[in-house]
Formats: sequence, structure tokens, C-alpha cells
Amino acid sequence: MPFIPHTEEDVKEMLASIGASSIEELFDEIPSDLKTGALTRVPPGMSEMEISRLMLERAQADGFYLSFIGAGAYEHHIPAAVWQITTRGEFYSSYTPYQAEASQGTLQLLYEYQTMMASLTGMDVSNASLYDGATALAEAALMAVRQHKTSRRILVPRTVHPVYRKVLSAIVRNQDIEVVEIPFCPESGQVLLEHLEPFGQEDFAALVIPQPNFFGVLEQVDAMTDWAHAKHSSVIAAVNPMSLAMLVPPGEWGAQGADIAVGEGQPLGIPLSSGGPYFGFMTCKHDLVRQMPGRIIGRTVDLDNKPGFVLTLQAREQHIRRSKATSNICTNQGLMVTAATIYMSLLGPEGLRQVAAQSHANMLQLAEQLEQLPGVKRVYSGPCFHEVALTLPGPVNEILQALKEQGILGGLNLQEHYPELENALLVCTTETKTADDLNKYSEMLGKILKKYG
Amino acid sequence: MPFIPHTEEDVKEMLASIGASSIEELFDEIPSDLKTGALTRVPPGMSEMEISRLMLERAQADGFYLSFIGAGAYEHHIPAAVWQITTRGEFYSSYTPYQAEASQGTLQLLYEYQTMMASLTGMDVSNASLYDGATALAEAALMAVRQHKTSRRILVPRTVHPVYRKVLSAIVRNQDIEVVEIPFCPESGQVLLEHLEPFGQEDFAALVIPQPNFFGVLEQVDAMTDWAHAKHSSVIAAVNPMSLAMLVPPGEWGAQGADIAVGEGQPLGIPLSSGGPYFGFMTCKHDLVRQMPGRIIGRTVDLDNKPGFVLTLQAREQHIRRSKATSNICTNQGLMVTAATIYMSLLGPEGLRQVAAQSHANMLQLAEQLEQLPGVKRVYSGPCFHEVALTLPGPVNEILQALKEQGILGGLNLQEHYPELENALLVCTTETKTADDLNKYSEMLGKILKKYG
Amino acid sequence: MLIFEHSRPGRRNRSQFSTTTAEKKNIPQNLLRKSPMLLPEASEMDVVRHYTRLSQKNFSIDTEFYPLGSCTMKYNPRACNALAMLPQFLARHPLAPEDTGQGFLACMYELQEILKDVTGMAGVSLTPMAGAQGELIGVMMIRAYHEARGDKKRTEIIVPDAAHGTNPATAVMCGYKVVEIATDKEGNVDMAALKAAVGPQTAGLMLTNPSTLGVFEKNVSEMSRIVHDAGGLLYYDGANLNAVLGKVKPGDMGFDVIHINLHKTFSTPHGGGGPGAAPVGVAERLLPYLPVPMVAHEKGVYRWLTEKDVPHTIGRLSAHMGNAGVLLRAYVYVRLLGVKGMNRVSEYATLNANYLMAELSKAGFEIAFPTRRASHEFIVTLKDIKEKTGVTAMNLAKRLLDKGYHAPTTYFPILIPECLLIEPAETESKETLDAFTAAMKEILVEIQEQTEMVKSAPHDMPLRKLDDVRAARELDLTWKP
Amino acid sequence: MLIFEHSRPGRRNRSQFSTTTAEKKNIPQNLLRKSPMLLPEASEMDVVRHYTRLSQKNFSIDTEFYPLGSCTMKYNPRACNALAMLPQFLARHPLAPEDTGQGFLACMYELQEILKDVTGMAGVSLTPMAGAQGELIGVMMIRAYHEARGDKKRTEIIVPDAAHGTNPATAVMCGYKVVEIATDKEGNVDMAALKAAVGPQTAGLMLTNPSTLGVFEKNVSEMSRIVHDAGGLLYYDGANLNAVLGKVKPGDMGFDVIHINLHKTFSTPHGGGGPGAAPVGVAERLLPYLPVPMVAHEKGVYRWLTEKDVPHTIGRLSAHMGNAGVLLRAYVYVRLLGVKGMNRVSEYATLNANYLMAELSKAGFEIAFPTRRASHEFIVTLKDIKEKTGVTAMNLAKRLLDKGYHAPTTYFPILIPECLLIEPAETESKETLDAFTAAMKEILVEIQEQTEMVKSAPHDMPLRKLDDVRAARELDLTWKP
Repeated sequence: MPFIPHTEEDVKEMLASIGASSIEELFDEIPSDLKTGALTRVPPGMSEMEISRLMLERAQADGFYLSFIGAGAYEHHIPAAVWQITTRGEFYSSYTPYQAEASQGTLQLLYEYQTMMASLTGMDVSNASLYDGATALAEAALMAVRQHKTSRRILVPRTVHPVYRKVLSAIVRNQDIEVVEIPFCPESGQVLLEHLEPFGQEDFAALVIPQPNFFGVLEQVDAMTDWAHAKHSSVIAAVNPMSLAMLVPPGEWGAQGADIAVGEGQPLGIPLSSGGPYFGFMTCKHDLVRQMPGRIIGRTVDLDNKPGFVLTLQAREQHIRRSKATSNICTNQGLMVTAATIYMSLLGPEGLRQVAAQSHANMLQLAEQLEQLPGVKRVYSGPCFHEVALTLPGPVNEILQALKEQGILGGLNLQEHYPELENALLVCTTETKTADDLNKYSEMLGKILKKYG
Repeated sequence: MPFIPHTEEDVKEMLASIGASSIEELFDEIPSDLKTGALTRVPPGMSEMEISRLMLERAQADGFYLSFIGAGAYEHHIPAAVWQITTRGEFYSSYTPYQAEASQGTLQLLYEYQTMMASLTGMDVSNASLYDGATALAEAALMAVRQHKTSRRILVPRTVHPVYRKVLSAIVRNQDIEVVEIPFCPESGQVLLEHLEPFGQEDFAALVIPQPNFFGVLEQVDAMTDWAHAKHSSVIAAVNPMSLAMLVPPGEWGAQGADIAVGEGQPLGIPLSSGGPYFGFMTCKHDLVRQMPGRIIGRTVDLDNKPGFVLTLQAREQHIRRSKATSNICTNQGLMVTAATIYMSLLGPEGLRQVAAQSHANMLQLAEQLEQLPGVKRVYSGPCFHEVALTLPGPVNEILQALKEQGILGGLNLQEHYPELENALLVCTTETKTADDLNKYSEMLGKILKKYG
Repeated sequence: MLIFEHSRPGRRNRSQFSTTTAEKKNIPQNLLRKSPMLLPEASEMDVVRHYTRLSQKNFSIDTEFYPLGSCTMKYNPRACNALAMLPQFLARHPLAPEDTGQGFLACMYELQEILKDVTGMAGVSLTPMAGAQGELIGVMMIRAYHEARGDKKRTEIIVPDAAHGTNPATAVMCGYKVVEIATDKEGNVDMAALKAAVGPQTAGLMLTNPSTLGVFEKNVSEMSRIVHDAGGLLYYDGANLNAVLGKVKPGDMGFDVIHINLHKTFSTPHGGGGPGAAPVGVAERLLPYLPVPMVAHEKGVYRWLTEKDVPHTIGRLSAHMGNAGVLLRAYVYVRLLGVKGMNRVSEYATLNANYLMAELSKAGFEIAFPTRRASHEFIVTLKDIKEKTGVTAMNLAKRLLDKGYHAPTTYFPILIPECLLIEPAETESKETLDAFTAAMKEILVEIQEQTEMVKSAPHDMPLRKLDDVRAARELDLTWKP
Repeated sequence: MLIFEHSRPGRRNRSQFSTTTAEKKNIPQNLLRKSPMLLPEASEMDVVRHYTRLSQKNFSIDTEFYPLGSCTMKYNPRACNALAMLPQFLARHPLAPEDTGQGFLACMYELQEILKDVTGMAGVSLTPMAGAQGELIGVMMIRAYHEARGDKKRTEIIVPDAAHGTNPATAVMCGYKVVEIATDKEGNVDMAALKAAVGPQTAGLMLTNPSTLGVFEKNVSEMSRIVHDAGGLLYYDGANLNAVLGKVKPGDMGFDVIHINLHKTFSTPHGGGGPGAAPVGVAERLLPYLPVPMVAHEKGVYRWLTEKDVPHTIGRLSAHMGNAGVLLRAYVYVRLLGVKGMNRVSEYATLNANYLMAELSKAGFEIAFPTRRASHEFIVTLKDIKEKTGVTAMNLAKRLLDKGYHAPTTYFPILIPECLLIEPAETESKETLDAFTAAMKEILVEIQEQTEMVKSAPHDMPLRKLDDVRAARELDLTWKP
């Protein structure tokens, strides 16, 4: 019996102690008409050897590609130490640190994480993570609405990740919160004040500002932040944490800084893994801390006055407050945060700066090379971080298919999310791409585009 | 500076404490004419990201094959837990357990290992491992010579692994020990008493008995053991530990059992890894323990009478005895033994029996299928464990090449080591081979052999 | 010592640094960061040493017995971790084309099918990233169902008072009013209360079965009838599915929607508090509302189902498809167990719970529902002990830490005073349960003989009892240099 | 608790068991095992838990500072482990055709070339599996060289009295007589003794430089002249190569043969006592004798060199090609360090040693060779302390364990009474060295004020001092049920 240690003798002795004649008897309170018949779609058990081979074969079949896809999930180098430590049994198989004295490892790590994330985003406090970037944005919207007493409107530019907007809508819909889409400038790829103004006539709880936005373009965050604050609304920053090694952090946007910063933590040491598990981060100004969902760790002392760490502000949470909780969330993405904390510690500020700078430089280099191909040009004039939208001289899906046959995943077809963007491709470079990689991409694309010349 | 933590300020303060003006000054006792010029063949440093990509590309280039090669190194399934635990920093990065109080983890594990190996081989005691199977055989020969006062001859059948015989000769050569080769029966593939007799006229220190032998054939170990003992010589068993889940252990061979058992520990949870690191094991009868080379762990008590473990019998070792040591060896293969101990614990007696039984059954099945191909027949009539020597109707290297093009590594060309064995192939099956694998092999070989029909 | 205290200005971990300098840069000056980042400047060894040592300060399944009721802390097979982390799986971008991920998608598809079978549901979506999100999605589907039928008067969700706190919190997040109903003294939902609560305003009932009181709701079929007759739907909180896996299918009990905590029943790691994964399953009538993406298998090819395929979907609830790596681990687990293993999970979990309940009862502990079978968990109450000695459930819990056992769940469910909710899980051996019982007996003696010592436990942990009140009052949430 | 004590008859770890039954069997009855195997019958979780807990009882580089002289306990980069364990590398059979291992062979070839460069040698073989085997192979080549020239009168190997015990033990294993020569009071080999010992019977001299006394043999060039003039060869024990890596090439000092402990200088893991790896390098005249296999690179293809290519080889010293996986780790390490990193290793190792020597001297400890520069290690002697208080070097070593530091090497080299050989290695920070110095100072006070406490250390470890004498007298080497 896989993972079940009982010997026949054990079972006999245990049943004797219970006073039951069989294991089946222990289920005698279940009405017999409810008992399950045979499971028909669960295959017979496999040995570890058999499943290992199957999984290895499937992984082999999926293979490796030279990928230039970004769009919210980014391929960065992850130091080997990160996951060798993260998967140690003491982190991997431990429970939520409710018993603080038996969980100081996880608790201290989370406190360190909170410190790092607050500093990276330039905010005062951080929670211990949320599910992912998209749900973190939705939680931020709920938080802003709780804080803002009069409005349930959230302004969200169309330059925010399209799936994030879908998730946001799905989650807030049932709480009568209105998500208002803000258009953007088709030349620069940014939201300009002129796009905001029409929506500022009416009260709104928050403005979401993406940085960089979905097109990789940098928004004019200072002006946007000040505009929203002037309207007595909150600013929710939706940021790529890796970009913050290079860019002004949300806490310093405009005169007062954003109120809440959220985003996808995946770039900080989490493998792409077909989309998860990742983690959402959330930081905010101090006065919002009691509105923040999710777990929060605090430093305190023990009976001997020695410093230690505990889960704190639990009065916000569902297991205490039940229907009055700030959110129904009762987990964080602890193991992912473990990895991210080790990742940030291994890279340090200078390492993170280098990753960001190299990712950015590679994007500029690749864009330059690709723009030399006939018919290829940048869609937007705004400055970019490490992604760029390009117009191609032919149908994107067809071109991507041709690139894939050369082992290259060329990027994301933007038309999937923006019907108006015909033949537009979103291309990403991180520090993992070498000059050879960029050359390979531009050469291959050059060859393929001959057909459309 | 990779792995060097010093800041410029650290260096300044440290030099000030030393009273030196530069790091270079610390090398002032080295005559300047000895100082090295530039290193010309060491390439510039790479980042972890760069070397990771290079290694991944090289690993990919090497790829995976369906392998039927054995010949001393065997592909067995290794449970995932084995290496996840073995590579924990506390095992991976610890030193030899000289400080017993700070090394109880490693010491207890080694004591458990000694217990398992002694039982598996049916002997009284075990050391904590040697380099590999081949050197373990050489150490056993030296040990037998130390024990036997009058003879420095060792009888070694040609059915012993050819490379083991080479290593044995290379090591004992300088100590005026004579290695005498014993022929074998070309029909059965075994050493028969008639092959031994001519070499028993003169005194000899030990007879080596392989089980199974290099051809996969099982030797008549009882008769051989009794014969050697009758001549007042030691018996050194050279065994595959996995086979002992199925076969009579050396400690029970003949009337008295073998005196020393050695072998390659690789089948017990160690990956093939192009040949190493593996580990050699050595067990023996109690009265030989003080002749045994290598580390030995003993159970004792601490000042409070609590049980604990220490390195013991160190008086045999080079760091105490120097030129009078039993051997110059001062390491074992600690990490490999860690893996093997976890492996044996996870499989248990029944698991090990199943692996052995399945490996054996697969060999019989494959041999049966291959013998149905025209021109393919078993070379030897003796019973086999999980390897079998087959005669092919064409040149082995050419056929192996053709199989390789189909992703199959078909076995080892025996003629490399036995010039008289033309067109003979040594084929191995372990429990990792499925019926589909065996079919694939026999079908492919069938197709290839058409050419030679 | 915090990682920041290992930091020195200018210390560099060069092997993680680029060997070349990024030369191009084109970002307006006003957008460039000027303020420092409070990240450690430490050597690789110091980081490895720091976090390795930290890890050793944790209890975990790999080191201790964890009888945490309602959490199902069972062994997390190491093969699940190894196989989900095969390099190709880790490297795969979520937006990579489907034909570059057929191996991965095959695993997801098969997992969907297996979960449909064990839950008795018509459809499954793997998207939810945690139990609470599974609940949210489940209730959203209930709402979508009523709305699609134009049935707008249904404003209430009924929840038993023994339910997990997530149930009412979730209902509120979906815009519902929560109606709590009482539990009878045998641990069942009070049927009269249910009948009284149900009406045309009822959107649904959320139920955990076996309940958080560790007993099976015998009247579940009748409850189903009552709620359905009133036009409401039945939500199955899968927190305790481990207790009946392979024995009873929630679909057969009449449930319309279920979430399955893979980190409980399917043994994906808890990871110090996540990530989890909680696929949702639905009966026929809720199929149109399942969240996307899901995986379809057509003509030998696996592909994502999107909004185009499921036009009435409640939508997307994660940026991609949820916690794919967790799902892979669960997939490996179910394949290892196979069809027979499904049954064994609930059988041995139940055997362990009933045995431990019997032994603790014999040892002198008061069982909350002594006339009932335990499901995979049961409740001990220290009400009497507290009244007599002042020793609380939390004191006992802390004292257990000293003895090398993680504490059971304390003070939940809240309706049982001074309770310990104990769930041994099927992967623990009789010896471990016996040793735990022996430790509990020792504490019983200590409570009599060394009352103050027990009250001030723990004593043998790296730290003594921590001051929660101070933590909440003098908030210290980030380190300042 | 031993793993055997977690065992119960009939307990099965089924996920490791075949799901089918082996049906064929054809082995004579008399060859089949009848006796039981004393292996544990335990669940996977119990095994994982047992060995995880055991691991926590170890000191290790990943958790503690390890100033073990002559052992070079530096940080073992985790990337080396990860990359050597890529699935294809692990799966590759040693006898697989060369064209299925070009990636692996390329690494081996490049490692050979790099080691030739840093040692200044003409050829390198990667085969030896440990330092002691490297030595054995080195001396075997010396012997092969003399024998090939018909020079049979050379029967002696000269070894300084400060040498590692392996040196004389190895010489004896190669059939040589060992002649020990003395050390002068500055820690150098006594040149008069060397001259007196050298003669036509001299096969070679084995030397560690910097020596095990932590100082550089300044007269090494003269020693080389003396030995070579007498027809002997010079053997370099690479145990201390870390001290001069990139600074001095053994080949430039006149050495004919060297072994390089990769588990020291090249940071492959010690693994609780192995596996190591110790490639040998040789000067031109010993090239014909190098052990096979080695790797050649011809026309873009890597291939093994065998006996056919190196007809005078001393042969094979392992079943395959030595500890390939260890060599891969060393390869990754040298590529991470690169040419500049080679130099830095010796520079910062030397800086750390000299700093710690200065600080401990200021703290009141007696340095064995106070007038000399430390190499990467140095010696503290407790001779005076022992005379005054009875506290020994071993007492201090055990007390250091209580304070969270692994003990330095004690009682080696044996010619310095009550010695501690201290090697901090380059990967430790100034803060760690300062903290270690502080701990040493504390112990100095404790020696005065709490002498008996120090003598009975350790006190804060899982066990107190263990009885070695009883272990050797009442041999208990295997557990009996």
C-alpha cells in the first residue's frame, strides 16, 4: 500500500482497541445507498519507477525552446541554491506557521520577505503574499473600495494585462464594484492625462497604474498618481518587481506615492512551470495595513524577551472574523515566497539591478536588429523596459509557427487581446538571452519574412 | 568575486591587523622566481547562468538511450527520496566524522549501513566503504595476503570482471604479490574444480570467486569455497549486492562461508553517471576485522551512558599508523553510502527481492526472444542472474552501431576483453525494462540481423 | 539573526552577476530609481547557511508527527516533487503553443478525468489556486446559475455554525448574506434549523461532510432534498474529502458543486502555508459556468478550452491556469495510488482516527462526540480540565511541541469549548500513534502535578511562548536598518 | 533510534514495488538465498523522517564554520551539484559509446587542460578517486619510471616528519622503504637531514608545499636540485594547493608529479567523508606512465585514451574512469571561477589565515611559527596551557562545538604538541572570523575560571563526550535484533 504503513497485525490490534470487526465497519454511519460503486476512470496504481518513466517521456516530448514570450511570466536565471533549499523538507512539508514556536524558520523568512518587498516597492508594509499577480490586483481593488467610503468604481487602463482585467472583473463583479476601462494613446502606448480626464468627473475609489504596462511601455506614473490623488482616490500600482531594480518604485510615484502596490512575484526566482504556482505580492502605506488581506508576520518577543516572529493582525482573517473578514483568503504562497526570498538574498540589490539592466539592454538590441528587417517596426513610441510590441509585415500566427519550427518561440500575438492590433507581436527579452540568441532570432525572422517582402 | 565575501573595507581592516600593506605581501616568503606568470589555458569566469546553459546544452547533446549495457554498472530505478535527502547540506557538505559529537547523523547512518551490508552478504562486519568495486577487490587481496603468513599468490578466475583484474594487478604488483589467472569452462561459462586443481598444488593466500561472474553466469560457489578452504586459503567473494537478494550470500558459501566479500555498491541507489562516483563495499568474518582497511564505525556510549557512534579501530589507519597502516586509504565514499543506506531502507528486503527477481526474469525473457532470431544463441549453458552472453551472426560493433541509431544501446562487445569470443555480446536487463522495451530490442535486432541471414 | 544582519555594503555574490555590462539604456531620467533597495548584500554561502539554519527551526511532516485536524498533514511523496520539477516542465512558458506542451496537457486532462470520477461530478476545472479560491469560484457558479435563470431573489447562503471560516467569508465576497444554522448535540446539522432557514431566498447551502466535528452528516440526502426543493444548490467543501475518498462520491450525496483541496487529500505540499490548489467539480447543470481554462482532448490532441468554448463561464480567476506545478504533483500522486489506493486513503485515515480516539479516551481524555464514529478526525475537549486546573487547550498544545509533536488544531470548531481537533492521517504508523498517546498521557499527569509548568509551555523549543498581543499592538512588520 | 527500530515485519513501501510479478526464474535451488536480510521494513515517510532528522545532527559547511586545517572546508557551490546531476549525465552508462557522451567528455577534456595549466604539468589523468589514491598512483609512476630505466636500486622514498600519514603509508604500499627527515625550528625541512638522506637508493621525495605546518618551504628549488641530482623524483602532495593556486605552479618548483585534491582546492563536497577525486599531473618524463583512461580531443571529437594509446601506462586504477560526477562538479567550479578566480582563491585564503592568526595571537594564543607568514593555515599550540591547567587541545576543540564552531584539526601535525591546525578558507567572511576569535577568547577565560567544565566539554551537543576506548575494546559494529 503506497505510503500506508499498516501491517496486518497493526490493523488487527487497532480494530480490537476500537472494538470494530473490520475497517469497513468504521464507515457504518454512512447510509449504504450513498456508498460508491467502482471508480471507472481512475487507472490502476503505478510504481514510482513507472510513473517516473512516463513523466520523463512527457517532459522530453515537451522539450526546450528559445523563448521570447513574456506577457506577465518571465524567464530569468534561477540560482541553483534557491530550489535546493526551498525544497528541504522543513520548508516543503511544513504547515502554515500557526504554532509560532515550532515555525520560526518560516516566520522569520516571511518577515524578511516583507521587508524586502516593502523596500523594493518603496512602501511601508507588505503581506506574506497572495495567490498570483492577477488576484492580487483584484484584492487591491477590494481593499481600495473598503477604504474609500463613497465610491465602488475602479479605473483600469486598457494597458493593464488583459487577463488581469478579466480576473479583476470576475472577482469584483459580485460585490457591485464597477470596473471602468481607460483608453490609451495609440501612438505612445501610454495612458495620457487626456484619457483620464473624462473618467474623473465622477467619484472613483482607485486608479490602477501598470508599470511597465502590458506592451512593455513605461507609463507616466507621476502625473497619473497625482491626478488620482487630486481626486481623493487611491492609486494601485501593478508592477513587475524585477523592473523596480531600475524604475522609480510605486511608493515614490508623484507627490505622495501610490497607496497600494501589487504584482506578480514570479520573476523573483519562480520557474515558469506552465503558469504556476507563482505568487502575488501586495505592499501598501502604513495606514492601510488593517485593510490588507492575507497573512502578515510581525516581530515580537517571547517570555524571556528574546525576539521572535508570529502571525499578526489575525483579527482581519476569515478564521477569526468569518463573514466579516477582509477577504476569504486563508493561504499565502509560502513556498514560492521562500524561493523568492532566497533569490533576492542571493542576488542582492546589485544583482537585481544587473538582471533588470541586461533584460532592458537586450530588448533595445533586439528591437534595433528586428527593426532593420523590412516591414518590421515598433508599434509604440513610449520607452520600454524589457518587452516591445512590433508590427510585422504578415500574419503573426503564421510567422510564429515558422519560428517555432526553428526552435524559437517568437512572442505573443497581440491581436488575441487587442483586436485592433493587426499583425502585432509582443516580444520579450530577459538577461537569459545572449547576443547569439538575439542574432538567431533576427536572422530566422529575416528569412521567414522574405515571403512577405 | 565568486564565493569570496570580502569587501574592500574588510580587506583594509584585515591587512591592518596583520600589519601588511597588500595581499600580495602575504606571499613574500615565496621566492619571486617561482611566481606564476599568466594562466593561459584557464578561460575567463562564467556566471552561474552561463555555465548552467552550457551544461544543459551538453547534457541535451548526450541525450537518453534505451540501454542494455551492464558489465559492472547497472541501471536501477532510484527512488526520488534518495538523492533529495542525500544532497541535504548537512550530509553533502559535512566532513569526515572525526568530531563524533558533531557528526552523529553521518556516524549513525554508517553504522546502519554496516549492519545492512553485513546482513546482505551474510558476513559479520563491514567497513564504511571503499572507492569502488575494483579497488575493494584489490584491498581484499592485500588483506588476505596480510592474513596468510606464507603465500603472496592470489588465484583469480578469468570470469572475474576484466577491469577489476587489471586494477587488482596494478595495485598489488608493487608489493610482490602474484595474481594467477584461472581458466573457465568454455561451455558452461563457469570455473569448474578441474580448472582450479592445477593451481592448488602450490600455497596460495586466497581464491577470488565472482558471483555472478562477468558473463552473468552463476559460479558453483560452494564447491569453490570448500576447495579453497581445504587448501587453508581465504575465499574472497566478489559479488553484485543486488543479486544477493536472490542468491546465497557469501557468508553461507560452502561449509564455512567466504572470508571476505567485496563488490561494487553502485546498484544500490547510485546513478550510472559515466562511471562514478560509486562505492566499493567490503565485509568479512569477525576475526579479520583488524586487517580490514577503511573506516569502521562502532557503537559506544557518552559520559551519560547514552548510546552514540564513533570512528573506531583507528589504530589500523594511516593517520595514526603512518607507514605501518593496513592501507593508505583515508576516505570512504560517504555520500554514496548515504544514498545506498536510504535506498536499502526504502526498498527493504521485499523490495530488493523484487528488483532482483524482475531483473532476472527480464533477462530470461529477453534471451528467449533473442534466441528465436536466426543465428543468435547463448554462449554459455550456466544459469544466469541478469546478464547473458549471446553469439550474434555478424560483427558485434556493426550491429551495436545499427541498434544505437534506433536509440538502443545493445550491450557490450565481449571480444574487447576476451579475444576468443568472436561476435559475442553481453546483454543486461534490470527491472527498469518493460515488456515493450524487450520487444523493441528483439524486433530491432531482428531487422538488423536480416542483413546477416 | 536576520539575513540583513549578514549584509555588508559592497559585498557581492559574483557568480550570480553578469560577466558583461549592459550597454544600452533608454529610459527617461525621471522614471529611473534613485533610492536604495533594502536587499541583503551577502555571499552565497552566508545565504545558504542562513536559510538552511532557518529551515531547521521548523516543524514539518518530514521531521515530526502533525496531527492537525482539518489540515490532512500526510506524507508528501518525494517523487511528486521530483517529477513536477523535471527541467522541461519548469521551463515551459504558460503562453507557449499547445503543441509544445502535449505532455503537460495530457497530465492535466487525466487529472480532470480522475477528479470527476472520484467526486462523481460532470465537470472539473483545475484553475483554483487554494481552497478559499475554490470556494469563491464555487459560489460564483451558484450565483451565475441563479442569475442565468433570472432568479434574482436568492440572496442567502446557509452555513452550519461548525463550518470553516472561509465559508461565510466566501459567501460575503460573492455578495451573499450568510445564514448560520446550529448543530445538534450529536454533531449533526440541526434539521429543524435547516428547514426554518431554507426558502425562496436561499441560493445554496455550504456543507463539509464529514463535518469539521469529525462526524458524517447522516441526513445529507434529506438536506439535499430540502435545499433542492427550495431551489437552492448544494456546495461541498472538500476539506474532509480524505475521510471518504473512494467510499462516497459527493455527487451521489446530491452536491452540485465541490472544491477539492489537493494539498490535503492529494498530498501536495503545504509549503509553510501554500501554494495549494483546489479544483472545482460541478454537476451537469453548472457545467456552463466552470472557470476557464480547462483541457480538452480531441482527436489525440490536447488543447485549452477558453471563453470561446465555454461562453457562459464565470471567467478567469488566475493569470494562467492556476498552480500548474501543484497539479502535476497531485497527478503523480493519484497515479501512484491508483484506483485501489483511493479507497485505502479513507480507510486507513479513518482507522487511524478511530484508533487514536479510542486510545485517548482510554487514557482519560474527553471525546466531544463519544457516541459517534470518528471520520478521519475527532475532537477532544479540555473543558473539564480547564475548569479544574486552568490548563487550556493551547497550554496542552504548546506542551506537545516540547515532546516533539506538532499541536492538533486548537479552538476550532469554535462551538466546542477548549477543543483539540485531531487528525492523524493515513500515513502515520501505529507506533507513532501509540507514542503520541503516551505523550498525551504524560501531559495529563503533568497537568495534575506540574500545572504551572504546563501553563508556561513550551520550554524546550528555540523560543518560549511568544507575545501575540504585543505583536498586534506594536506593529513591527519590516526590519529597519 | 535506529532505522531498524522503525521496522515491522510485513510493512511494505509499495510505491517502490513492482506492480507486476516476475514470472520466470531459472536458478538452481542450491544457489538461492534462504536466510533473511536485515534490512528495515519501513514506510517511505518513516525513512524520509529518520534520515532527515539524522542529517540535522551533523555539523556541515552549510550550517557551521569549519576551520579544519589541511581539509580546506570551503563553500560547495550548489550550482556544481545541480549541473552534475542533470538527468542525462546521471543516466549515462560508463560503457556507452563515446559518441553518446561528447558533452560529458568535453567537460573532462577541458578540466584536464585547466589542471595542466594551474599545476604547470605536461599531462593530467583524472582517474584517481581520492587523495590517497592519487598519491598511490603518483608513487606508482615514480616506480614505473625508474623500472623502465632499469634503475632497480632505488628502494627509498623520503618523507618529512610533518607529512600527512598517507605519504609514508602510500610509499609502503608501493613497496618502498620510508625515510623520514626532520623539520627545523622555522618549520622548514632540515636541509642537512635531506642531504644526508639522499643517495642512489632514493626513488623520490614526497613534499607538501606549503607544508602541513602552514608555511612555505622556501628552499624548495634547492631541494629539487638535490633530489634530482641524485636521480630521484619530486612528488607534490596537493593537499595545500589552495594556498598557492594561481600563484606558484608546482611544475615551476621542480615537481615531477602531483595529485590535486578536488574536494579541497576545487570545492567538491566532502560528503561526510567522500567521495573525493584527486587527478594526477606529471612532468614530461612521466607522461608515458599516466593511468588510463584519459580524454583526447582530435578533429573535433572527444575520445578515451586507453592502454593502446598509452602502452606504458601503469594501468587502470578504477573500474571506469574514477569519480566522474565529482569531476563534473569541479569542472563547473573552475568555469565559475575562471582565470582570475584561481588567483583569488589563494589570495583570500591566505588573507583569512594571516588575519585569524594575528587576531588569535593578540587574543593570547601561542602561534607555533610566529615569525612566519601563514599560508592558508597556521598552528596554535596549547602546550603552555596544558602544562598550567591540564586543558588539552581536544578539550578546547570540544568546547568550540558547544559554541557552534566545528573544531580545528587537532594533534596534527604530530610534531607540534597540543596543536590546533586552523584553516579558515577563502569563503568565510571577516565577521565569521571575528566571531570565532571571540569564541576562542571566551574559552581562554573559561579555561582559567571553569577549568573542569572545559575539560568535560562538549555540554550543548546532542551527546556528551563519547567513549572511544570502549568502542575499540567492546566492538559493536553492527546492530543485532
